[in-house]
This record gives sequence, C-alpha cells and structure tokens, in this order.
Amino acid sequence: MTRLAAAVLPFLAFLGLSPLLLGAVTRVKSLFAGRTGAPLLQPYHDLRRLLGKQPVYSRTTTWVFRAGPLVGLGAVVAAGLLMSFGGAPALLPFPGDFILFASLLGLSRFATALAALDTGSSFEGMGAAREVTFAAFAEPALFLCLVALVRATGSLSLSGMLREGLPELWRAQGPALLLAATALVVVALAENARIPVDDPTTHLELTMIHEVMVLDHSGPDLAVIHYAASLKLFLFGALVVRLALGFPFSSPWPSLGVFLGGMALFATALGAIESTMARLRLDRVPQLLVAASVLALFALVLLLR
Amino acid sequence: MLLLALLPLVLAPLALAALALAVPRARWRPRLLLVGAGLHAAAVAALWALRPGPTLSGWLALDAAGLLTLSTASAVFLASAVYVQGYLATHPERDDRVFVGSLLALLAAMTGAALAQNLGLLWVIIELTTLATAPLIYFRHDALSLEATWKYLMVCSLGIALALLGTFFLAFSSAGPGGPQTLLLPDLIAAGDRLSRPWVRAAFAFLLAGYGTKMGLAPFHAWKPDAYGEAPGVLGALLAGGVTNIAFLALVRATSVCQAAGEGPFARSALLGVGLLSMGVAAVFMVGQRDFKRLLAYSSVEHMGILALGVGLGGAAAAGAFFHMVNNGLTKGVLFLTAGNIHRAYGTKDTDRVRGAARRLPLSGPLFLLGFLAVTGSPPFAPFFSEFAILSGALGGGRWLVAAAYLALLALIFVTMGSTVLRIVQGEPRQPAEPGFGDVATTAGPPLLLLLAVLALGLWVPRGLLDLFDAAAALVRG
Amino acid sequence: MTYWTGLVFVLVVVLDLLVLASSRLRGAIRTVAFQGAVLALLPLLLPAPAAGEHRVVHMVALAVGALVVKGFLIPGMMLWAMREAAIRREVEPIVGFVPSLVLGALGVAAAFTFSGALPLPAPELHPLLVPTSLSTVWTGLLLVVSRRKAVAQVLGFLLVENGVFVFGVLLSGFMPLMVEAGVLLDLLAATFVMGIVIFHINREFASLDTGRLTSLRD
Amino acid sequence: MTLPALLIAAIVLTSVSGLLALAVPRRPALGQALACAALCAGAVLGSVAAVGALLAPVPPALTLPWGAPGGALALRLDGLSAFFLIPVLVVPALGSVYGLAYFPQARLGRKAVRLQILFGLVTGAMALVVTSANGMLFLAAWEVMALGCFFLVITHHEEREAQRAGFVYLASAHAANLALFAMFALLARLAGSFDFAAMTGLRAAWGPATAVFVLALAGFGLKAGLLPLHFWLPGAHAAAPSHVSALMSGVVLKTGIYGLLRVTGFFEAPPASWGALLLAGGAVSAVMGVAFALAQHDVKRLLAYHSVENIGIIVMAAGLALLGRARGDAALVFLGFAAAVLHVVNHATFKALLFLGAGAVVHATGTRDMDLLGGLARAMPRTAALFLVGAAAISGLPPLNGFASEWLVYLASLRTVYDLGPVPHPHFAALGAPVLAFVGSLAAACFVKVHGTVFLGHGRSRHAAAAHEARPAMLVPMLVLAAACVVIGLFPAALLPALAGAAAQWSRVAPEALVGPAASAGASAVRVSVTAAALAAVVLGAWLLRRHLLRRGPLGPPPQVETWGCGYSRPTARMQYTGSSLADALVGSFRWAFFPHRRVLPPRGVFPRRALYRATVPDTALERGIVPALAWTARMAGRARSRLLGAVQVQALLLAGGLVALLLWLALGGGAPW
Repeated sequence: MTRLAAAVLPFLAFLGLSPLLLGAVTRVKSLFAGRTGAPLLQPYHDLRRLLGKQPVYSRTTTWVFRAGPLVGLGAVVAAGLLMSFGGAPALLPFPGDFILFASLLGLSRFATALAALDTGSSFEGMGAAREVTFAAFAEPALFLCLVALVRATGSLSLSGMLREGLPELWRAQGPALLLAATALVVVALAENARIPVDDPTTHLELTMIHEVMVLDHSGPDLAVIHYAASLKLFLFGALVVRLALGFPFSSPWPSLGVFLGGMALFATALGAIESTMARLRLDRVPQLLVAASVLALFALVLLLR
Repeated sequence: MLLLALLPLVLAPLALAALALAVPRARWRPRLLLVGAGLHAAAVAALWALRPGPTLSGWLALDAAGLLTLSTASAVFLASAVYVQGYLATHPERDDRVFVGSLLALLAAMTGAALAQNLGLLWVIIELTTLATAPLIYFRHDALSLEATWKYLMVCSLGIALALLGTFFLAFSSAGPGGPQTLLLPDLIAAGDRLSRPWVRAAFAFLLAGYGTKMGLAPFHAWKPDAYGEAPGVLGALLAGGVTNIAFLALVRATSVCQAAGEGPFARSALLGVGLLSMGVAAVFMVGQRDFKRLLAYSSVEHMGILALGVGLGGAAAAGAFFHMVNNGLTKGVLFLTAGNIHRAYGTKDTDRVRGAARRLPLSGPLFLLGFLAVTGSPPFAPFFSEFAILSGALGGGRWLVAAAYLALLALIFVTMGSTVLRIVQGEPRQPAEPGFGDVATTAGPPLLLLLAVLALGLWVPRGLLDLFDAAAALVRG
Repeated sequence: MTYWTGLVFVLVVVLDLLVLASSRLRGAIRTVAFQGAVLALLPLLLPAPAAGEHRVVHMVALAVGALVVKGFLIPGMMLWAMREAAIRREVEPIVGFVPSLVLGALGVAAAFTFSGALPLPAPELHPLLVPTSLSTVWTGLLLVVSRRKAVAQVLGFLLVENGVFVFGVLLSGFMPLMVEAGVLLDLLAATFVMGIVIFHINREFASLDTGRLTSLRD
Repeated sequence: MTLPALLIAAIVLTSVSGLLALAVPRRPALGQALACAALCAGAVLGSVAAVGALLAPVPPALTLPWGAPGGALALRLDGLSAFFLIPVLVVPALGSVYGLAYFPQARLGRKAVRLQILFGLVTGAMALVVTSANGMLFLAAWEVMALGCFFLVITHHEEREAQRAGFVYLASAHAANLALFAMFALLARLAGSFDFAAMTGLRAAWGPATAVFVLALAGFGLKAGLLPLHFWLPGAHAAAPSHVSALMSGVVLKTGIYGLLRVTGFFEAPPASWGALLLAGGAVSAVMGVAFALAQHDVKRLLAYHSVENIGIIVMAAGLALLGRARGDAALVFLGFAAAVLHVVNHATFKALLFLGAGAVVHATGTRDMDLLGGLARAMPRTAALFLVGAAAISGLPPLNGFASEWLVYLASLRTVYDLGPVPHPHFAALGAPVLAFVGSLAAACFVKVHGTVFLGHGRSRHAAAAHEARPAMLVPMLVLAAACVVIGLFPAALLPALAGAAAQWSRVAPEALVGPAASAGASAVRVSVTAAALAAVVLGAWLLRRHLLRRGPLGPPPQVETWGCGYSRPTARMQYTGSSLADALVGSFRWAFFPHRRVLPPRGVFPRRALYRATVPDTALERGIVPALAWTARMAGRARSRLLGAVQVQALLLAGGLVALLLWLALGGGAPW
C-alpha cells in the first residue's frame, strides 16, 4: 500500500501542482519587476474560469481543431507516467521509455500545430510554423542529453537514469553532466515556449510562438491547453531538478519533499532567467538550440572518452 | 547422299535467284522468296536432326558454329521473306526483280559461308554477299541510298581485299617445309605448331581488319550506319542477323587456326581490344543520335564488339558469345523490321519528328520498345543471359577492368539508346497517320514471332543448344 | 629466272609510284592495267615445281585468266565508263602528288621493314615478293584515301587487289584453281558493280566528285 | 496443400490475375473486379504461406529444374522472406481494390487493362524476388519487376512528365540491374553456384567480398532509393497513378532492402565497416530525404522523398544489425534486424495509406500542388481522418506503428553505449539516436505542413472547392491500412518472437541467444501499449468532460464565427499560411543542399498589381549531378564525332589506320596491355 502510494502520490502531485509551478514563475517575475503580482494560485482560478465559459468555434474549423487540445493533454499526461518525480520510480518505467516520453511530447506538438492550422488564420499558421521549426532543432539536443545520460548511468529508462548513482556520477563526471544539464535547460526553455525563445506574456501576434497558436481556442479547450502547458513545464522541471539535485533518496517521502523544494528552486530560477534576459530574435533561436546540441554532444564525447 | 544434304542448300536459292531474274510477272517474284525461305528453313531444321558429314572432299561441312550461324540466318531470312510480302505491296512502283534475286543470292551466299571449310572458298562467298547486298541498299534509288551503296562497296571491298591477303598469309604459314599446304580448316588446325607463327600472326591482323570490316567492328565500321540507315529495314535485319554473323564466323575460324598454332593469346587480346573499342565507339555515336536506323546500326557495332569481346575473353565467355550471336541476330531482326515499319508510317527517320509510335502502330511501336529492352540485356529476354555469361567469363577470369568497362559501356548505351527509343514510342503522334502504312499481319507478324523466339530462348534454353554453344566455343577456347 | 622475277617485282613497285604521280585518269587506268598484265605473267616466271603436267596447265590458265581480266576487261570497262559518262580527265587529288609520292615511298620502306619479320616459307621464293605485295596494297589504300574522284578510288581498289594477287600467284602451288578463279570472278563482278554505281552517281549528281557524297554523317 | 504449393499458387495467381481484366470484354467493370479478386485471392494464399512459414520449424523450400544456364526454379520461404512477402502481396491487393474506383476500366479502357495486367505481373515478380533461392531466378524476377514498374510509371505516357520520369527510372533500374549482374556473377564465382544455399556462409574476405558488398549497395541502393541514388524516385512516384505509387513506394523499394539484407546475410561475420557504411549512408538518406520533402509543393513528390527518409531509417537499422554481427552482439543483431524488418512492414502500410490518400485528393481536385488545396477535411472527412493516421504514423508518433519500429532503431543505436560486454562497440553508432530524433521532428513538421495545407483551413483555389469524398472502394483499402497502423502500433510485442526467429536465420546466431533480448524488448513493448491505453483514456476523459461542460452550458450550442483575424476583418483564403511558408525556416537551414528554381515578380509601385513568388526545389542529385554529367558526356561525344566521317576517303582512312595500328601493335610484340 505504501509502495503504491509512494508511486502514485508523486504522479498526483504532478497533476495537481503544475499550475502552481506556473503561478510561482509568474510571481517571481513580478517580484523582479517590483510588483506584487498575481496570487500563486491564480492559474487554478484561470482554469476554472475558462472551464465555465462557453467556447466559440470558427466556421473554418473541423474536428481536428477540437481534438487538438485533448490529444495534447493526453500525451503530456501519458508522458507523466514515464517520468520519475521525487525518489520513486515512475509508474511505468521500462528500458527505452525516454524515447516514448519524447515522442509523446512530439505527439502533443503535432496535435496542437494541426489544430492551429485548422483555423485557416495566417497568425496561427505562423505560430505552428515556428513551433515545428524550433522543435526540430530542440529534439536532437534533447536526445543528445539523454544519450549522454544513458552513457553516464548505463540505464535506458528515465527512472533508472535519474535515480541510481547520480551523486557519484556528479563527482566522477561533473563537467560532462553540467554540460548536459545546461543543454537540457535550454531545451526546456524552448520546449515550453519560455524566454529567451518565446515570451508567454507578450501580445504581439507577430512575435509569439505558442500563444499565437491558440488564439482561436476558447473556453474549456483553452483551459485544457493551458493545463497541458503547465504539465509540460512541470515535466521538464522535474527532469532538470532530478538531474541537478543528484543526491540519494533513502525513503520516498522525504525525497518527495526535497523534490518539491527543488521544483520551487526551478520556478525561481526560471523566473529569474525570464526577468533578466531578453527574448531572442526569432532567427537566432535555432542557433541557440544548435549550441545546446553541441554542448550535449561535447558532454557525450567526454563520457565516451 | 551426303552430297545431297549440303550442296542443294546452297544451290537451290541460287537457282531460285536465277528464276526470279527470269520470271516476267512481278506478282510471282515475292512468292519465290517465300518458297526459298520456307524450303531453306525446313532443310536447316532437317540438318539439326541429320547432321550430315562433310562433302565435296571436306570443303563443305557442318560444325556447331556453322549450324548456329546458319540457323539464325535462316530464321531471320524466313521472317524477312514474310515481311517482304507486305513491304513490296506498299511499294508497287519499284521494280523488284533485282531485289528478290539479290535476296535469294544472299541466302545462298550466307548458307555457303556457314558451311565452307576452305578459307579461300569462305572468302569468295563472303565477297559475294557484299556484291549481293549492294543492289539491295540502292533499292530506294535516290541520292542518299546511292551514296550509302558507294561507301558500302568501297569500304567493304577494300576490307575484304585485306581479308584475302590475310587468307593468303595463312596459306603461306602452311606452305613451309612440313606444312600441310592447304586452306582446309581441319587440316590447318590439325597442323598446329607446324604452321609458321609469324605468318599466322600477320594473317590474323589482316583477317581481323578484313572480316572486322564486314562485321562492322570499330574502327572498320564506317560503312555500317550509312548502309543500315539508307537500306530498307529488311536488309538491316538480314545484315545484322546474317551477314555480320557470317563475318564473325569467319573471324572465329581464323581465331581457331591461331589457337591451334599457339597464337591464341595474341588473337584473343586483339579481339578483346577491338571489341571494347567497338562498344566505346558505338556509345559515343549513339549519344544524341537523331536517326533511329543509324542508331540501330551503332547498336549493331556494339553487339559485334560484344561478340568479339566474348571470344577474346575465351572460356565460358566464348560460349556466351555464340549464344549472343543467335540472340543478337534474332533481336536485331525485331528492331530493324519494326524500325522499317515506323520509318514508312512516318515518312521520316528523324527522331525529332517521330512521336507516339505506340499509338500509331499498336504492334510495331511496342515491339520496337521491347526489342530495345531485349537487345540491351533485360531479362527475361535471351540476350540478358548471353551478356551475363560474357560478364561471368570476364569476372571468372579475373579481368576486372574489362568487366568494369563492359558494364559501364552497357549502362551508357542503355541510357543513350533508351532516350531515343522512348521518345519515338511514347507520346501522341503529331501528324495524322499516312494512309496505308499501318501495321498489317505481314509486316508486324514477323518481328512479333522473332521477339517471341527471343523470349522463349530466355525462358528455356534446350540442353542440346547449350551443348552446341559449348561445342562451338571449343574451337576458340583458350 | 630469279633475276627476271626480281625485275618484275621492281617494275610493279615503280608502277605503283607512277599511279600515285599521274594526274590524268586515263593514264592511271592504263598504268594499273599494265601492272595487272605484268603480274599476270608472273606465274609463268615462277620456278616450276616438280608437280608435272597438271601444274603447268594450272599456271597457264591462271596467267591467261588474269591477263584477260586485269589487263583487258577491267580497264576496258573503266575506259568505257569514262567515255560514256564524259568524265573529266583530271585526277583531282586531295593530297597533292608530291606528298602522295612521299607517303608512297614511306609505305614502301615500311613494307620492306615489316616483311623482314616474316620468314619466307620456301627458299625458292623471291625475297622481294612480300614487300612488293604490301607496297602495292599500301599504294592502293593511299589512292582511295587521297583522291576525290570515284574512278580513282576504284583504281585504288584495283591496286589493292593487284597487291593481293601477287600472293595468290605464288600460292598456286597448292591453292585450287577453283578458288583463284573465284577470286578473279569476284574482282570482275566487283568492278562491274562499281562501274554501275559510278554510272548512277554520275547521273544523279552530274559529277563524280565524292565530295558530293557526304550527306550521310552523324 | 503444402506451403511451397501455396506460395507457387500465390505467385502464379497474382502474376496472371491481370489477364482476367480481358475476360469479359463486354463488361469491363466485371473484368476488373475479377482481376482484382484474383489478385486478392493470391495475396491471401501467399500470406497464409508466409504465416505458415513463420510458424514452421524449418523454412519450406522447393526446387525445380530450369533451362537457363546456372538457373534453377528454387524457392525458399525463411523468416526474412516471409516478413517481406506479406506486405509485398497485401499492399498491391489493396491497391488493386482502390483501383476499382480510382482507375476504372469501364472509363479508361485499354489503359486500365494494361495497368491491371502489369499490376499483377509486378506483384507476382516481387513475390518471386523475395522468395527465390537462386541468383538467376532472382535476377530474372527482379528485371520483370523493374520493367513492369517502368510500364506502370508511364501509364500516362502521353504526358511529358511521365515520359521523363519513366526514362530516368528505366535508366536507373537498368544501371541497378547491371550492378546486380556483376554482383551475382561474383557471388557465383565465390560460391561455385547460383544457388543461395551455396552462397550462405561465405567468408567475408577482403577483395571479392567487398566488391560484392559495394555492388549490392549500388544495385539495391538504386532500387531502394538510398541517397544519392534516389534521384529517379520523386519523379517516378509523382508521375505514376497513385495506387501505383503506393505499390512502388510501399513495397517495390523494399525489394532493394530485401536484397541488401539477403546478400549481407550470406556472409559470415561481415566486417564492421559494412555496418558503419550502411549506418552513415542511412542517416544521410534519412536527413536529406526529409529535408527535400519539406521543400516540395507536389504532395506526391513530397511523399516520395519521405520514402527516401524511411529507407534511410531502415538502412540505419540494417547497418546496426550488421555491426552487431561484426561484434558478435546478439542483442544488437536482434534489435537492428527487428527494427529494419518491422519498419519495412510499417512503412509499407503507412506509406501506401498516404499515397492512396493523396490519390483520393488528386482524384477529387485534379491537382497535386498543395498550395492550391486546403480545407478538404470538410469535403472529404473520411479521407482526411485516414490520412491523418498515416501522417502521424510516418512521423513516428505513438501509439502508431511508426513509433514501434523507430523505437527499436533507437534502442539498437543506444545499444552501443550501455550495458556492454567485453567486445569493443563502435560508440559513434549512438549518434543514430539524435539523428533519428531530428528526422522524426522534421517529418512531423512536414506532415503538419501536408495535412494542414491540404485538409485544414480554407480552400485556396477552385480545385479545392470542387472536391468530393472518395468512393467506398477507395476508402476501404485505406481503412484497412490505417487499422494495420493502429494495431501494429498498439501491439508490437506480438511480432517480436517471430522477428527473433527470422533474425536468427538471417544472422545464423543461435536462436537461444536472441530469446533474451526479444523477451526484454517485448516486455517493454507491452508497457508502450499500456501507456498508449492511458493516453487514450485521458483523451476520452477530457472529451467527456468537455461534452459535459458544453451540455451544461447556459447559452446553447457554441456559436460559429469567422476565424479571429487579430482585428483584421476581411481575411481571404489566400492570406493563409501556405505549405511553403510553413516550411520556409526549416528549408532555409538546408539551403546549402538545395538549388531552387525561382520565379519572382516582385511587387512594384505604390499599388502593385500583380506579384509572384514561386520556388520549386528540384532534386539536387538529378538536376545538379546526373543530368549535367550526361549532358557533358553528350557534348564530349558530339565533339568526338567528326563531321569528316561522312567522306568515303575518311572511312577508308579509318580502315587503313586500324590496320596499321594492328600491324604496329603486332610489330611491337602483340602483348595484351590489359
């Protein structure tokens, strides 16, 4: 029973706390800007409000438009099943699960981008184009990081990679892991449409990526999209935190606490980055991602040495 | 009895030729051709079963190589004879007296050459084929065909004169003390190293130049595109399926004497070089060729080169060369006969103006395409298997460079020939069809049958035929 | 006998060079005819082997046949063709007479060199035999290549045949008469056919200039 | 009936099935239906034989005498053959059903009859190719297939495009054939026979074996469309009727893969360099294939380039399997082989599905230019949905079959960096994983572009406006293929034991050594299925929730409005993002490899009237490599052909010169310089 709870509870935390993570990031940014800012739980209010609203659908759209958010959410939740939060292994770990993990995120992107194109709007087309373009560069970087981790840990599953022997590894292969972690952070920023790749708060349609793709979604659909976005951020946060913290967890419960603390740190760091950096010009984004790939490749080379 | 078997095969067509010159009614003459071809084919078929021994004190005899050449020529001639019935019907204005007579004389000459075992006699008969074909090339009686005839006569006569010199050289080689003093092939071969080797080598050089001219090997091929281009398609079929094979046979005979005299390696490497050169020259001249009959002429140069290459490689490749001789003869029959049909239907042989042959000639067009595929060595047509045998021979002998050059040239030739052939066959015809020049049974049937024969040889080669190729190759096996 | 044979061979080579140098067609035809006649006499000069009666008949038949064909029939046909077709007399060289002669001389030299490599099978054969034959063949080829008129090319062909004939004569020892007769008949027929074609060419193009015959090319 | 008899029945039945189209001249539709039924029956028989062979302990085999020199009618149905045989028969059968509506004999007459005959012939020849156990038989069947495909490509031979594509195809097929001639001649020389049985177990010694491998790579690579030998492929696939494209892309290309696997399987312990070469070549093919695909406007050309990509992935997997054999790593052998073969099957299903879907679109709209289409999901919703399944599958997205096989490729390539035994592994192979990820995300981008531009948004031209849903005969094959994509994607574990058996036969590794890796991969594959189920559950749950919320809503059904134009109130269809603009940034990063043809009419003046920008990206290998090389050859040949040759004097000179050269050579000793 305890084991089951130890496995399920982190997953529930993932489902429940991810909007909070978003709230925390926003809060940190407000603090940096010298404002009080919205309450931490504001994302939950937003979601509830959107769920209660009546949606509006364009005449141009088809079922693809309506299915997009649902598939996007489903994929991210399913990816959560493979991710280890806290000290416990994931719900469904298996060798090679990280490939499925990345592919599920790809599925979510695929669905969202198609839904955007279904509106026939040039703005949303633009957003979809940017999303798929940047993803194409982010994906190899992500995989290079993961291959480096496979090499470092000798495990093919996310849970295995992120649990066993990480502290010793940091001692032995610190520089390589640092490189990989840095690359992973860049990928996380790009995948989640954060600064410096994208600005989630901007309202200039011509410069946005993720936000412009969902311009036509409204009501419950928009709620689902926002929720899925927060889940995705949480997933990447977990990946970074689990890699960066790298200390042993003897028992599941304290480790969950430490993990959540780590996520808070992640939120703070993210807020700090977003407040101190400017958004990159769009055509520079691939360069950033290629640079991340090069870092990860370098890490891999160090590990293979 | 033995005399009866071989000699009439030569004399009967000659008699018919004389009859053709004498018959006053133009309507009957083409029928004579049918009679001659039919009888000849039947007699050749009988030869397969009977295999009579030598006659005229060994001057005429039937060996494996001769039988193969003779059978190919007979088959192509039969197809051509049927074809001529339809062909002459579209040209009622031309006098066919000389045409039919020459064709029958050509048949007699080809038969004689296939059977001749005396090299002097062989030369005389081959010179006769030159003279018998000259009027056929001039059949159209216009300036261009006249030019082609002149070049053909001049170049071939010169070449054949060199072959005569080579033949005399060979005789000289046997004239020394202890020599057999003969031009009879079996005696020369039996003499072996009693022949004078320098003379044998010199003889082979002259015979290669001479019979190579007749065969159309580069650089002795210059007459070929002109003659094939201007002569009626049916003559192209006969030249490519009969006369050039006869010349090849003569070269094989010369090679076998060289072989016996211990000069086999010399002869074979000369053949190899000339063979590859012919393929290369053919490739160069096929690129961008705008006259499809000349294109076929260069294809003939290429395949003569392949034959020379096969004999030059020796061993298994030589058997492949004999197989290829049969295949090439039959396939060229398909190509030249259909090319003649296309030429007549469009009134031009300029590939820029011939389009959509498959539409306008629903049989000849596709047959032309299939003939092209067959001749370039696409399975399951028979030439594939013979070309493959030659390739295997090259690789088996460790001749990597030769194999590579062979493959590269085959590929290049396929591309260049294919681009022209496809342009002709595909698409929509630009002008409406000229009336009266469509496919009829007599003009489209013979190539169809020849193609079926080529296909059948690809699907199933009888054991006996394979043995025959081996027996023929044994003459020149190194 | 050997002395006379040698003289004949030298004469044949000189006649080769004379053909190359002649600027008039008739003269060239006559020279070739004369060469053919000289060669026809060659069998009679040869050492008679111990073959007996049969051989003598053979030799005489060959000499007479060659004399008739080479010395009279063929030149007669060609002169007739020239008259009938009203062919102009000039030879019209592509390669000038002097260079032709130089090339001819070079060919003769090369023929002598080359024949050095070929051992004579029988000691009684004259050493000039092979070089004479090869020189004549070479001159014939040279004439075909370097002259513009169709008639001159036929002459070249005849020269080549003359060169080849030198050998044929010497082989009469064991070459059957049938073959030699066939060779001569073929030559006659070939010249006849060529004559017909020349006639047609003249009718078609109103000229015998082979420069007109270059429409067929790639 | 024994398995060989079933197989022969299948081959004969499929080969001659097309002739039935002539059976009822009065009722062409019935004739076509009969031919189609015969083809389907043959496919069923053959599939039964294949399944039986997979279950049989010993591969069924049969040998009959044949008259061709060195040839024998030898058939053998081992695991490799069986896995290829099923798609090779089923995809054409489905294509033929599709043809009932797409290419009706009743309307098209002789053209359709010809196509039907060739369709069956090619199918039978392919079945023979993948089951023959004799080199000569293989070559003969191979060429029948190649020639049949040529005639299929020039079905519309009155169109210039088809003529050119057909010629390029024919030339490359012939070049491939020549390479294979030489390869089999060498193999026969090494083995002493044309029988595959004799060739099995050859030592991979340096020299002839390398030559065999290089020739196989050239010949089979040309057929499979491995970059840069893919140049014939886009044109041929675009010009052929769509069910022919499905046949060619779905299965004909795979015969090249089959040949490559078969020939490398002959050798004992192939050198690691072979595997490395295949891996590298496959990776280049995959990346450049998808890059070229992104740059296309023509939906069928685009799909054709995706074939190049997927062939690249398959070849990568095959290379990994060879590396495994070189290193003696059974797990790598299994993963690589299973990945290659499974991806072959998968690509056959989803690529056939996509081509059939594209065919339905072309049929309905009359154009292949995606930038003229749009919004077809409303006119043809079923086609759109089925196409979407194929698009997701080819992008390697879970839970469809494309993911299952690519997952195995990932595992195989990662195999070289973890859990290693004592043998040194080539670590560079692990770079296959990021390459695959790159390829996968580019493919996803490309299919976002295709589906988004063709089926979603507004119609961009009158072509799109005239669209209609595909006929049932066209939809049913697509449905079957889509179902196959889903089923294989959900239950890949079911196929792994059979793949392990085939891998053991292919590599001659002891079957027991492969059981462990297969079992562990199978256990993981089950978890993939569970995750997929979870995904489906969440989607369903969210859908139910939304339905509930909408029902409860106080304002009635959701209002239908115009798409919000960010304040712009009169949007037109032409303002949409086109496929070209969607892919522009990605295409831009491959600018170094593209040589686009541009037609630009820039806007001029204050009130520009008409402006135009049109860029097409032709195939670099064809337009910058092959065509210029051939043109150069033609120019050089033209120069070599002197006009002087027309003169009889020059012809005689040639003769004399040839003779003099021969005599000179003789005088110099007459030795052979070669």
